[in-house]
Order: sequence, then structure tokens, then C-alpha cells
Amino acid sequence: MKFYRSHIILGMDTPSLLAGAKGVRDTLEKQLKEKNIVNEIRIVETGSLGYNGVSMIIYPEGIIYTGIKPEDIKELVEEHLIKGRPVKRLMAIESSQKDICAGKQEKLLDGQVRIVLKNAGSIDPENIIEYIAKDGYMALGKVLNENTPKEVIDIVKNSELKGRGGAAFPTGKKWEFTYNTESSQKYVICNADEGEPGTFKDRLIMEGDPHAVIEAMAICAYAIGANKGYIYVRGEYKLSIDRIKKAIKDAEEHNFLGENIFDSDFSFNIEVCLGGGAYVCGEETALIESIEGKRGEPRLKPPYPPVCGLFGKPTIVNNVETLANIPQIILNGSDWFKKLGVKGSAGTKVFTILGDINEKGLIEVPMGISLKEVFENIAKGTRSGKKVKFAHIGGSSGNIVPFNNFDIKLDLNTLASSDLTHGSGVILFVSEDIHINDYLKSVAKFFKHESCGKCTPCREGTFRIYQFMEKLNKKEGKKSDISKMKDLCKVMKNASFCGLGQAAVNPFLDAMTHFEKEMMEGVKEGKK
Amino acid sequence: MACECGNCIDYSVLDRIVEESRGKEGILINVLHSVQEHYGALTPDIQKRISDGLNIPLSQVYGTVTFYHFFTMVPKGKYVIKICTGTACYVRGANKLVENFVDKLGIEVGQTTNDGLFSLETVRCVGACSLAPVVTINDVDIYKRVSPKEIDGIIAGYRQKEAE
Amino acid sequence: MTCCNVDVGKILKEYSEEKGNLMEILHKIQNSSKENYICDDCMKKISDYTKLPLNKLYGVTSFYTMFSNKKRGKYVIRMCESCPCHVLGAEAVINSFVDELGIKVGETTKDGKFTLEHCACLGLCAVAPAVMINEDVHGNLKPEMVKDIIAKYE
Amino acid sequence: MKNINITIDGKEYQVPENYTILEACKQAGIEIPVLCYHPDLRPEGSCRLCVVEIEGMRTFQPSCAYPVNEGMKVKTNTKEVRDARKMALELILSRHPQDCLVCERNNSCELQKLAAEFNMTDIYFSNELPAFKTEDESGVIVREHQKCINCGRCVRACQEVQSVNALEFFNRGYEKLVLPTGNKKLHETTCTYCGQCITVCPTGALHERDETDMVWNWIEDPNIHVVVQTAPAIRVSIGEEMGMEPGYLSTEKLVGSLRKLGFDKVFDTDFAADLTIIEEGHELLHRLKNNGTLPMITSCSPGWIKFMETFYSDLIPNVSSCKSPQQMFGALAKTYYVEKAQIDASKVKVVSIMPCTAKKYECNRPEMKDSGYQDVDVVLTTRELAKMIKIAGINFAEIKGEKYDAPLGISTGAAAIFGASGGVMEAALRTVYEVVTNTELENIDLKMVRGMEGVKEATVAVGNLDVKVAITNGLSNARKILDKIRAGEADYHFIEIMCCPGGCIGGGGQPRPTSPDKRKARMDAIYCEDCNMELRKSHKNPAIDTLYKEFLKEPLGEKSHHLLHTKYTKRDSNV
Amino acid sequence: MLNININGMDVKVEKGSTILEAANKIGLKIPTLCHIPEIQKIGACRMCLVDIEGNPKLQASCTTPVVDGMIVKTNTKKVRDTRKFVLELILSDHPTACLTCERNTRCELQTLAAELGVDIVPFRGATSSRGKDNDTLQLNYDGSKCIYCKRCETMCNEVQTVGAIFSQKRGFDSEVGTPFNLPFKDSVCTGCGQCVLNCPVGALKDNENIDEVWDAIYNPDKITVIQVAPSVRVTLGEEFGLKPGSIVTGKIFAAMRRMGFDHIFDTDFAADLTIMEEGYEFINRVKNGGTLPMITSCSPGWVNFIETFFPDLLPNLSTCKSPQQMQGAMVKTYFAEKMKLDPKKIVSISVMPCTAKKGEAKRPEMGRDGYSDVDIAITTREFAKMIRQSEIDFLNLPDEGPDDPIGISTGAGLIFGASGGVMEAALRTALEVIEGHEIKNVDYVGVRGLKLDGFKEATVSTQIDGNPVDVKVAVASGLGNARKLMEKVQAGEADYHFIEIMACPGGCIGGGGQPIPTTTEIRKQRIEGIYKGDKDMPIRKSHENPAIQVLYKEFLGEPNGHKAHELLHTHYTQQKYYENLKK
Repeated sequence: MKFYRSHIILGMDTPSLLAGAKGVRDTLEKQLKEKNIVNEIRIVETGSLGYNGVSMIIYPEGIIYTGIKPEDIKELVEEHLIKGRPVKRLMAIESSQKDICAGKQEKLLDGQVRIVLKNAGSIDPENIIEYIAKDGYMALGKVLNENTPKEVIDIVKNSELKGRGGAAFPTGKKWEFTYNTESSQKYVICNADEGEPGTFKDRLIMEGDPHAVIEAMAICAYAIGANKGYIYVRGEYKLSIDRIKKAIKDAEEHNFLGENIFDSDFSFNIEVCLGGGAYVCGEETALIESIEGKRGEPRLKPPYPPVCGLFGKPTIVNNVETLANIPQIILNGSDWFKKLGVKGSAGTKVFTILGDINEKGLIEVPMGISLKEVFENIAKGTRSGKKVKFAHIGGSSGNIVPFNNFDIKLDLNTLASSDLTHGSGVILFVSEDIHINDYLKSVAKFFKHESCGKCTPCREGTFRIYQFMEKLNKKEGKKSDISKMKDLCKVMKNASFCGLGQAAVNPFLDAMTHFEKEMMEGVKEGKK
Repeated sequence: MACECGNCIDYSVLDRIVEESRGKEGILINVLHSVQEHYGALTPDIQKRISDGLNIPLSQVYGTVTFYHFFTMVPKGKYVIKICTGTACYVRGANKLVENFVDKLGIEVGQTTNDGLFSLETVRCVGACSLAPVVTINDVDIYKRVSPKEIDGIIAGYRQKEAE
Repeated sequence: MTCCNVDVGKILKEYSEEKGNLMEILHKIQNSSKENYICDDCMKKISDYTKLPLNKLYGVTSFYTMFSNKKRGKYVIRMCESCPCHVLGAEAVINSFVDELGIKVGETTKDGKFTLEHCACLGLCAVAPAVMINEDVHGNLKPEMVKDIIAKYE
Repeated sequence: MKNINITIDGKEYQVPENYTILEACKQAGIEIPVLCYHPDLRPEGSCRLCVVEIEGMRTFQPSCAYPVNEGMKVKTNTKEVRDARKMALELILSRHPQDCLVCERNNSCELQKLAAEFNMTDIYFSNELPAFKTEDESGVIVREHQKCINCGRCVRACQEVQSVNALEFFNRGYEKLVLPTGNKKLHETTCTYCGQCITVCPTGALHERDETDMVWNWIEDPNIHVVVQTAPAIRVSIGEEMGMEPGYLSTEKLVGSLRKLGFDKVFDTDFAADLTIIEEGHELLHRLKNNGTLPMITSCSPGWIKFMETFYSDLIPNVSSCKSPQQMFGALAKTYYVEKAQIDASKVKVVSIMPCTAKKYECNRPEMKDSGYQDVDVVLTTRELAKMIKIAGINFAEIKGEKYDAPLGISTGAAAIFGASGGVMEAALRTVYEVVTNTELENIDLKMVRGMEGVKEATVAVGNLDVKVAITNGLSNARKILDKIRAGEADYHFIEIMCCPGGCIGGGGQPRPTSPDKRKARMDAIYCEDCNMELRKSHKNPAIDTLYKEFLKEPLGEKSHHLLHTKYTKRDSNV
Repeated sequence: MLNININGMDVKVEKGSTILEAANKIGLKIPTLCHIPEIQKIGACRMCLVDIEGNPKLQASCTTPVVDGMIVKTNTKKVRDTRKFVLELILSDHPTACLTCERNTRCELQTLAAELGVDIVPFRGATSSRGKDNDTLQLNYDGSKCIYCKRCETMCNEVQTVGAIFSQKRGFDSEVGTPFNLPFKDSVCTGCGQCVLNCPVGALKDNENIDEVWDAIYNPDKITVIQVAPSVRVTLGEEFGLKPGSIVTGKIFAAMRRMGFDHIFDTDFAADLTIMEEGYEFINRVKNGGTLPMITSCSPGWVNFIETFFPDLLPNLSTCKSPQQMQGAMVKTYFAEKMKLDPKKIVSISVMPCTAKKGEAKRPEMGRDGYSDVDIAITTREFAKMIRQSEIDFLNLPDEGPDDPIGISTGAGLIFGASGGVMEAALRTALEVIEGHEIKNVDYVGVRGLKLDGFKEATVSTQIDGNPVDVKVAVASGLGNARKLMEKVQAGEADYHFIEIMACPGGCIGGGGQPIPTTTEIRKQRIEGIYKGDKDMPIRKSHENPAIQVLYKEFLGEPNGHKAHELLHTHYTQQKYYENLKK
């Protein structure tokens, strides 16, 4: 192995690329060549580092630079890499960089804990060796050598890991169902059709640590007795697709996928399947239909996928984030995992925090952090300086929490007891200047566009809600529109075919509870 | 018996007409004619009194009244303004006159002013085409070659007459 | 066996007859087409190869927003208008595209270069408002940036 | 089947464990409204009209698809459930035209009935009508798309029951709609005109083209001699349209009504069915003797013929060259009959009453003009005939029975059973057996070929030969046998294929709704008709004898060949 | 007998028959709209046109009498086209809102359109503006749906002689309505509902209370108690395709239980109670020289009628409440006490053959302590709708019975449903009470039967205090007949002791809330059903009803006693009408 004097970890996730990461890299390479230190310093392209703009960490010092522009490179190379003097003006916040360089994984940015994002930002996602160096594929090796499938399932069950896709179904239980269904052919599907507006956590996991997903799928396959896996990625996620495909190829070359993995009897292959731009395909049965090459309309349940899924065979569908937890649970044990978070909500949760705030981005926090803490400590208040009006948590189909309810803790139990959900982990902060009707119209438009059209309440209901919102926005609504909308929402929640229609009404029901007065402003004077 | 209060209608004529007709077959239309002639219009309470008197359901009385164009339920004004809209008058601007009367009186054609003074009607040719456009009032006063400018004067004339 | 300049046969041969890869085939064929669509002829060939009845194939392409059976521009501009983008001013950006190109959403410019489409969340919320032009992403947009972006595509 | 316990609305019931909630409720005397559900089709659960509350479940479930399980507690009539159903219906109605009075399905529309049952008196939402043009270019099936409510029954019937794949859902969300392949017209697709989409459609969105006006005009015209023929399956189904029990056998009332309508001669397709047996039977014998292409497949069902020409054109040599009975009749009516009755053939119009929409297509095939004229001028479905009877004010229940006219009205029980799946086979075997063995067939009821199953197989000893036969109904079932032939795995001698489930009794022109129970009742009536006939073998039909003596001379002879046989064309499966 | 030929068939018919009747005789259906058999023949709608040989114009078959040797064609192209054209004209001014119409699938116009195969309406254009009434308790009116067949007008004027509605205006704007388009409640309308019963479309319909009933059922704080009137059990089956007169008593109770009503009772019980009270009232009047003839008061349409048109005869009216109200009163007092229920929580619902009952239930004098005896009255038709809404497979329901303690009833209670029934039931009890011993024959056939024109009279001999007395009774149904009878009484020409009057022709079986259509033939079959039911009852005299006996023992004391008076009797006031007309 070659020795390098320094490693530069460069964030090359999508937002970074947008901020010009490619130009930074090119300039950097050019500079290194010019200074003739190419052989001493290695550039590692990685996923999100969790900062805004183009960011890099230079090891061994562990100094973080953010907001780098190509024109800064010359200075950086000369000062830091050649003269060993960190460039203060580009350095990220002092406290956090120390944590990172000290390798204290539990205490990152302001109360974050990184399990899922453990490697994101510290390894080159396109180099399997780096993943292996970070104990990668150790969990797979461990279960293949030491555990029976049943034991693996027990570990996952004991960890109390719950699905991170939104429904929060206990993962171990799901695996057990599939394990118990006898079939010569079973499938593992990784649901990477991340379509909930505001969420991009799965994208960043795939871009930053694709092997974690692959390893987890292999573990799952071993546990339930599957030999084939699919990763269903959104067609729009170009970089994710490329990285995942590369990772699969690499894993195959290292025999982490393929026949007789680790010289065991276990064989497992993964294929990537692309989505076509349909939000509903995030619903597991719609996703299965889509892989089968059909219109992505959800299927009747029962039978559920663990009994009869892809091509009629028992199938596990797990979310990317859920899977990314698995190797860590195997390596560190279920008790370790359970201790993170609070009772009933084990582990951490990745949130994407967005909207009118100072610090946008991806965070991973233990279950049980309060919304207020997220807003004040992590998001650091509104960027515009206006008062925050509400947070929309869980994506468009999630709940609207008005500012005065921000004390709520973001763990499954608390949320469920308030009839809320953290869904796919989006927290969108909306400030006062956005009118609720304007906001809801945009939500309505999304669902109108994305309803698959299979069942009546959702097909017609999403359309009608949009009509109502349009009217209210034009201040041409009627008072009875709002009560009719309430009835409609209740029916959609009760009677829609799948989660899309059932959850689509959440923000509207919440808004009608918390912002009824404001909504009424859309009512034309005198109209009943 | 006429009531002294001034608000009530003196039904004695109506009652007499009804009395004379009671028991005869198919008398309703004659009664309606006579009553309208005397009272000017078949208001709902007049219809009710006829219904009671003749022992014919009010619905039938009302049905008959609404069937025939001749009967009216709205009392006509003291002065019935009729504007001829026959061809000759029309080409000479009768419709302008109608618009102006509507405007000035604040009522639509077929209606009566609140003070009960004027009713506005349009009629087909009154046979005075050489004088077009023609306006008649109570079929007695005939105004020939009326121009919209004269309307104020005409109305004012009757108002004044009334005031006196 | 080529049609609308897409060598469908070659693309199809890359895929086994095994089920489960229709979506990728469609993506690939559409991406190979200069006009960003799958023509009726290609549809038939796909149908023949995959043994999937033609009607179902059309059902699929019409279901997913990324596919089109109608000619589109060389560059498909997919504008996100989900809430995260919306609250940060996506509407003004979309309007700017509409104005700049002189076409409505869903239409293609006369020179066949651009097609404007609405789409649901692109997962670029960190840099909202964002659009995708073919496979490139553009984020943190402001209406005044639109002109320059369009100019980059020749 | 094991029984399980289930509680519905607080009462306990025992139902078979393979029941759905819908079936369990039905047994309990609770009728749950349905729209996308159809007993012939795979449940879809999408209309949400049949939702019920299941204790312990967060959301309502569609009872048409949800299986019962032990101890399940179901509520069918809570306020929330009723609200949900009513809202679903309201939403559907808000995008459906309200011009019921001028709709083809007025008074037989499921949506209309549901609206009445739900006591719909107000639709809150603005009425948003999709702007679609009515499509009737096919000349057979009319699509009034604005009346479509997206229940998808037609799609499932076309794809799953018939495997024709001419219809599919397009787009998604509120823009979702049913279209023929690739948004083309039906006649540009693989559509076989079987009409199964029509029989399952709950509204007026799909129906056959109404051609009754033309028939009225001919009847009215004193210079036109109008001849009508009725298919075997009409007499067991027309009663349903007139308010009688399914399976009401109304042969004579049917004839009486047709006379009252003013047809000059009322003939019977059964006559031609007997003739078909003679020709087809001899064709089979000929193939057996001369090493012809086997298995031979029947050709009576025009939907099946178009299906075969489209998807299995390699099997054209296997299909019998006989025309269908309807076309044989038409060819003879304009040759044999006019000769006998001394009428100018150009003044004769032949009207067929058929259980079938594909027959409308068949009679217009360019090759069906062997008489020198179009052999059959117009085909009316059972439903269209019912409309005529209603307009004429004929009280069908009270009408006196009458008999068919001679000679083209004389028939046997063998012809009557053409209306049910397996009937052609049974009729053919009755004749083939006796022709080959020259002995009388002892047990004339060949029950092994009867019944509703999609694929039936039997072996019948005819003299020294064990004749292996297969019978299918419904085109997806036909595929199973045809694929076997293609693969060389089939050693049948003779195969009967009917396009529609259950045969012509389940045809696309039959009264709606058609359900398995109704098909069963119609089928029973068909065999009852056969049983009641004096003559039950085609070769014993005296009118057929006379026909050969006077006109055709011999089976498969030159004249037969010219008038009664045809050929088939390969069609593109992806038009 | 005359010989005519229709469509080539010879028919022998009686002189004076119409072509329509002749055609019906040979099983030919001719479409009609404005025709009411035996009652209205105006030939206005032109749907029944036929072609008569030698006559250049088509003739309306419902009004044209047959002439010997007449040759008629009912199905030529000309006839068909003309009928279709006429129908298209009617449809052109009819709202296209079938799916939200109360009469959807049960509308004559809809059926005709389907049968005649109308497929286009060429004249869509202006629609006439007509009245609407949603304010009346008994019925609802929507003039926009009126097709001007005048069937309601005939019923209101000629059959019922109420005269609340009449043809108005003319030409395109013609409609049938109340004077000045007043709400029906402000007219002389008695709420009898005969207009609703004969409306071919949805212009006149029940003022529905279905939703209120569902709300009560779903409200956990309310206790729903339902009762069903005698005649409903022989008519409800028609709504589900059974023959008129089929008895579905058991299925009604079964359906009620499945719909979720808490307590289920039978109005027949209260009918027995009525007989006790009315019978004793009659005996008192006869013995003590009270006002005679005494007249029954069970029929609220009739009560409204007499209050409006014959206020001077109010003393003749029995003070008994109707069975519906008696049942309601017992539910909220006796039953509530017995079951320890708060009467304020009880929602008392009745299923009635009658639209007028809706008005009766809301009369201010019918209740006490701020609650009414009956809260909601729904018609047979509404009840059928509710069954359909709750998706009950009605025809396959098992037979069930009503609840205790006020569910037991007798044949006497049941026959209340037919004209003459109250009289017969009263005689069964009164004569036994008067004579003090059992009378074997309980069938007073003289008062039975359907008499649409005039009234039935009978004389029954008995002994009062040892003196032979001929009790003279009269029975009339239909308000027109009632009017004739009352005029006779007013004129002092009537020496009856007891008169039964029902507002609707044939009694409750022909009530305004009954299934549509209701024709003479159907009324007859329903009556047969009623008497068949009576015959099959184990107990056929009201005073032998054990539940009634217990009721008096436990609660009421004695007939016409203090408590009975308070709860079961009422008083009447003259109704003034058209009082507040604008000048």
C-alpha cells in the first residue's frame, strides 16, 4: 500500500457539485501537479460532509474547510499542504472540527450522532477499499460465519429498529414474516425511490456510503433466505445510480456479492432498477409492480409482500436508511443500538432540515430530540430573521406543527401519541410571510400530480382538494368549501387504497385545526 | 262598508259582485273581469275573497288569473304610460324613450312606481304612425313626436297635477 | 434495426429476457433518442422483445412522468415545485423559464431544443429551488439566473 | 372447506375460510355496494364503495378483496363507513355526465342505481366533465369515454379474461383514463369485438353501436322483405331484459314478439347450426381419413376467429373452413330461400339477432358476400332486440307463443346447444358417431363436454377410434390449449373454442349484468331446450335433408364450398 | 261489445272503453304520462298517440273511445317517431340531474326515455323558471322538474277536493302549484301526499327526514325507538319487488334491528289502545247523549281537512290521538319509566304510510315537558330507502318480532291500515263491552272494501242497557268522499252514530307515503293482504290484547281515565288559511 502524507476528503455529493465541487477538484489536481506533490497527497472524493458549499477535510490534521472556491485552492495548497499553516478564513466552526478530528463519533455537530452517516464524508464512496478499511463487510462476514439466519433476525428484532421509510414497522418482525414463508425464491428490495418532497437523506447515504446499503441487503438476504436483491432508485438520482452500480460491481469483484460469499453456501446478487418519476412507487407494493415492469399502482393487501411480493414470491422491502443501520447493529449489538434514542424509538434518525433557516442540510440525531432543539440549536433560527410560522415534518404527507407546539419530541412514541409521524424525516421550517393557503396549494398540487389514480378517494379527492385550494387562494372560496374539504380529508384518510391518499390529507387536516382562521381569509365575503 | 282607517279596501262592491254570481256555473271569469274593472287589479287578498265567496279553491282562482293575460295582480298606477313600439315609432327612437322612462321613473316596463302614480307599458302600434314616436297616458293624453328631452316635462306635469 | 436514430435492438440485447428490467430499458432507449422520447416504433419493438402487450407498455410509459411518447426537446427542463422549493420561491423561477423560452409548461420550443415540464421533488431540497436539465442539476436558483442557464445549452 | 367465525355488525356468523368479507356479508344478508367489483373478474378494490371497518385496522378495507379470518370483527354500517362510501360515490358522480335520460344505459346503469340507493340528492363538487369525443369508428363497439368512471372492469375483462390486451389505463391520478392501445381507435388495435368489456361496464361508457333504426326502416318499407334469424342463445337470455328470471326459456314468446315487430319471416339460426354440424362433421371425417391438419378447431365464434388471425395465424390450417351458422344462414337465405319463395334477392334483408357483438363485425367482413349480396345485412344484439320490443310496447310476459317459419326455422336439439360451451362439440359428436359407426348413439347426453370450466377435455370412442377432444371458452383459456398445440404437446383431434366465458350464453351482446350464476341459469335452460326437442341430432333434421336434396347436393360439395366455407387472413398483432 | 283491430289483432271490448284499455287487454303496452287510470283522462301529454286508420292525425289512445270496426296501429314509424319527439320536447325542459334526483331509477320519465330509446335531446335551451318549496313539513316541491302532466292537480282538486294546487300561467311557463307560489304549508294543503304519490317525476316528493334518523342512530347519547304503522307491512315489499299485499312484518322488524334501532315496536299496539279509548269514548257519547255522530281522528290529513273546511264539526271529532301519537306518548312515559330511561334522550321514530303524519308529529299539543310524542315520522318510501342505504338484503331477512312490553298487537290493530278497519275494530270491542259478553262473529264485512266513489254504510243491531239499538255507521276514504259525507252531516241529513274517515283513497294502504305506483288494483291487493293478516292473528280483538291489559293495570288505570286523558287525548282548533296574503 502506498503511503500518502495527507488525505484530502472532498465532499462530492449533489449539493456540493452544484456549489462547484468539480471545479475545486480540478483546480486542486492541477495545483498538486504544478507543485509536484501528487504522489504525496491523495484526494478522496466522498459524499456529504454535512456543510454548506464545497467542503473538504484535510487529514491527518482533520481541519475542515467550507465554502471553498477554485480561486482559494492556490492559497490552500501553498499554505496548508506545503507550509503546514491552516487557512483560518476558510475553516469551519472551530468546535465541530475538533470533534471530527478526534474521531468522537457520538458528538458531532451540535448533538448529532452518526450511525447511518458514519462513513458519509469520511470515505471515498467509489472505493470499496476505504469502506473495508472502516470495518466494511465485517458484519456480513460475521453473520455468515457465526450466526444462523434466525439469530440474525433476533438481533435485528432485539435492536427494536423500526422502518425509516415512514410507516415505522418493526424491521425484525418484517424479516421474520418473510423468513417464515417457505419459498425457493425470495427477494430483498431496497426502497430508494425517495420522493417525499424535502427529503434527500437516502440520496446522500447512497452517494456517500453505498456499500453500507449493499452489505445490509446481503445480511438481510442471508437472514430471510433470499438470493436476489433489487435496489429501486429514483430515475432522477443520476449520481446515486452510478455510485450504487459501481459499488455493486466492486462488491462482486471482492466476492461480497455473487456465488458462495465468504466461501459459505450463501449466494446473493443485486440489480439496480430505475424509477420513472412516480412518487407512489415509494409505496412498497407499487414499487414491486414497477420492478415487474407495470404501472406503479399499489396492490391489494393482503397478501403482504413478505408472503407474496415480487413475481409472487416472498419479498422484503426496506428503506435505504433502515438498511444502513443494519451493519452497525450487527457489529455493535442490539443493546448498543437500543440505548441510543429513547424507549420505543431505538437508534438515530436522519432528518433533512430545510426552509427558511440558517443551517440547511442533513442531520442525524438520536430519537427523542425536540423540534425546538432542532430549530434553535441545529437550524440556528430563520435565515430571513422573520418569525417561524410552522414546521412541516415528515414531508408533504407529514404533519404541520405550529410554532407554539415546537416542544414536541421527535421520537416515534411521542409523535404517534399526538397523531403525528416523522415520515421520511423532513423538517421544513416555514416563516410567517408564507400564507397558509399558498403553502397548502403547493402541497395539493403535488398530490394531484402524484396520485396514481387507482382508487376513487385519492384520484378524485386530491384533484378536488387542489380545486378548493386554488379557490381559496384566489379568495373565491366558500365557507362550506372548508367543511366539505374536512369531510373529504377524513374519508380519504379512512378509505384510500394506500398510504398516499391516507397521508396526503395530513397537512390539510392539521392546517384546518391550527390555521383555520387564516384559511378563512380565502373565503369570499358573504359566501356561505 | 268602507273602513275609516284608509288602509283597508272597501270590499262592498266585490262582495256584491260575488253575491250576484254565487251558485252559477262557470262564473269565475266574469267575476274576475268585473272585480278587476272596479279595483284595478286582482291583488292576492281580493283573489282570496273571491275564492271564499264563490267557494272555489284559491289555487284555481290564482291559476285562472295567471292564465289570462288580461288579468293583473299588480294595481296599475294612476297614470298608465304607454309607449308605442310599433315599427314606425321604433325606427324613430321609441326604444330610447323606453330607456328614458325606465330611467326617470326607476321602474321596469310592466311595473308601477311605489307611490302608485305611474305604470309603464309598451304597446304595439296605436295607429298614429305619422306622429311617431307616440306616448299615451291613460289612453287619453297623447303625446306625439316625443323626444327624450320632453320626458321630464311630461312626468313633472302629472306630478304637479297630483300635488295640487 | 434502428429507428428514430436509436439502435433499439442493440440496447435490448444488453438485457436478458428476465423480468424486472423494463424500466431501465425504457430509460436507456429514451435517453438514446435525441428527442427525449420513445416513438411508437420503438414501443412495438420493446413489446416484441419483452413479450409485454403493447397496451400495457403504453400504460406504463404514460404512468411515469419521466417517459414520453411524444417528441420532446433536446433538453428537458424539469422544474421542481414541491413545497421546499415552493416556499423558497420556485414559482418565480418557473415563470422566468416560461418567459425566457416563450413556451408554456408541457410545451417544446419551436427549434426543438427545450421542453418545459413540472415535476415532483427532485431531492435537491438543500439547494432549493432547483431544476434538472436532462441529467444536470441546477440549484439555489433565482429568476435572474435563468437566462444564463439557458444560454449554456446549445 | 373449513368454516371460521366472524362477527359482522355485532352478530356472529360462520363462513368458509376462503370467503371475502363481501361474500360473508352476502351470506349474512348484507348487500354491500360495489362498482369496480365484478364476479367474473379479479377484485381490484379501487372504487372504495365496498369499504368496511375492521376492528383493529387503522383504515377501512375493501370488502370485495379482503379475506375473512378467524375472529375478525367487521362493521359495515357505521357513520364513517357510510360517509366514506357516499363521498366516493359523490366524487365519481361529480365527474360523470348527468344526462341520464338520453343515455344508452338509462335504467340499466349501475351508477344510476347506486346513486338512487345512496339517496344522492346533492353533489357538492363542481361538475367537471372530461371532453372526449365519442368513438364509434369500429362500427361495433362505441366508446363514450366521458361516461367512464375508471372502474377498470373493461381493462380486466380485456386483459385477463380474454387476454386480448386492447385496453389499458393511461396516465395517472385524476388524468387517468382507459384507452385502447397507444391511444388509437379500437379498430386499429387487437380488439376482437368480443364485447366482454361492454358486458362488464357499469355505465354507458361502452356499448354496441345501435343499429335498430335501420331495421325499423326496413320493416316499415313494404318493398323490403325482412328475414330475421335468432341465435340459439337468444331464447334463454332475452327474458332477462324483459324482467324475467335468468334462464327463462322463451323460444316461442321470442318468435311471437318478432312477428309482432313486423318481420316478414322469422327463422332460426339453429337450422344453420344443424347445417354447420353436417359440414363441419364431414370436414373432420375428411381430415381424419386423409391425414389432414389436426386438431381441427371450430370456427363458429367470430371473436375467436379474429383472435386467432391476430395472435395465432400459424394455426389457420387447423381451423375449420366452415362459416359460422349466422353466415351460412345468410348465404342460404339469399340463395336457397329466395329461390324457393320466389322473391327477388335484392329486396331481401337478413337481420340476425345474436348474443354477440363480434357478429356485427363478422357480417361486414368483405369475404361474406358469397350469395352475391351481403349475406347478412345487420346484426342486432339481444339487448338491441329487447329495446325494439320495449319501444313497440309488446308485453313480453303475456305474449302468446308462436313457432318459427319453415323451412329455415326447423331445427334439432343439437343446434340448440350451440349456445353453450361444449355444445358444438356435443352436437358434432352425436352426428359423427352415427355417421361413422352407422349405429345409433345410445346415450345422447354427452355430459363430459358440458359445463362452465374454461378448459374441458374428453375422449370419446367413435368406432375404433378414440376421438380426443378439447373445449375451451374465454380467450385466455383458448390460449392455454393453443400454446400447447404450438408446442406440439396436444394430440387432440377436435377442439371447440368459444370466445366468451360459458360460450354464447355469456356473449358480449347478452343482457347485463352477466354473472356466473346467470350464465349457469342460461346454460341449464339451453340443455332443457335440447331435452324437450323431438329431434336431437343434426343429421336427423328433415329440412336439412331437403336442403341437400334440393339445393346443396352433398356435404362439402361444390355448392357447399362456395356458399358455406370461407378462408382466414393473418393480421398483425401489434397494429 | 265492439270489435276492433289493433296491430292486426282482433279485440272485443266493451262500449265506452278507450283504445288504451283495449290495447292493454291484449298485452300491448302504450306509454302514458298524464294518465291516471279511472281518474284522469286529459290526453295532454301526447305520449299515448296511436294511428287510427282513416284518421290523418294521430290520436291520444287514453281519451279516444273505441268505435266498432276501428283499425288501430300502435307501433308504426310515424307513431314511434312522434312519441319520441314529444318525449324529447318534454326532456328539453327537464333538468339533467337524474343522478341526484330523489326519483332516480323510480322515475316514470326516466323509464319512458329508456324504453323509447331517446338518445339525443335536440332542444336544449331556455328553461322555465318555476317555484320551489322546501319549507313544508310534509312534502317538497321542485317546479323545475314538473312536466305539467297535471296528475297532482287532479288528485288535489277532484279526488281530495282540497284545492291547494292548480295549473298556473300558461305556455312554456305552465306549472302546477299553490296560489302565489306560497309554501304549501301556507296553503290549504292537508299534507295528505296524494300529489306526491301520483307525481311521475321528482317534482313533488317527501320532505325527507332520513338523515335525522341516521344521526339519531349514530348518536351514542340518544336512544332510538321506532314504531311501524299497520299498513306498511303489506306495502313495503313492493319497494323490493314483491307483489302488493305481501306481508313482510317479520322482515321489517329484522331490518330495523340490523339498522341499529335500540327498541322496536309496532304501532298496531297503539291501534289497539286507540280502540280502547275511542271505543269507550263512543260508548260514553251514546250513553250520555254526547255529540253524535262521532268521527274518527286517526288520519292527520283528515284532521287538517276538517279543521280547515268544517270547523263547525270539530265537536264531532273523537278526542283520541292517533295511534302514532299514542304509541309515542307511551314510549316516553310508560316505557321510559319501566326501562328507567330519560325520555329526553329518547328519539321516537315512526314509519308511516303517510306524509301528513310528519305534520302531526310536530303539532305543538302532541307532547309534554318540552318533548314530543314522536320526533321523526318517515314514510314507507323513506324507510325503504334507508334499508337500501344500509345494504340489507331485505328479501332474505329472517322473520323477527317487535320488542316487549308494547309490541304485542291484535288483528284489530292491523286492520287499521284499510278503510273500514278502525270501524270494524271499534265494533269488535265496543259491542262486546256494551253487551257484556263475547260476540263470536268478528268479521264486519259491511264496512270493508275499496269504495273510491262515495262511502260505505252499515247498521249493526245491539242492546244498550237492555234496549235494542241499531248502531248506524258510515265509512269514507278520500277527502272528496269525506266532504260529501260532512256536507250531509252539516245539512242534518245524517243519522249515523259513528263515522270513520281516512284521508286517502282506500285508507292508509293508499296513503301518500306508500310505494309508487299506487293504483286501484294495487290498493285492492294491499287490502287483501291486510285482511289475510287479520285472519291469521291469534287475537283479533283489541281489549283481549294482554299487553293492553297490563298497560291499563300498571299505568293508565282505566280507559278514558285521568291519565289516559292527559296522555292519549287531544283537542282541535279551526285552521285559518291564506291569512297573511299581501295586498
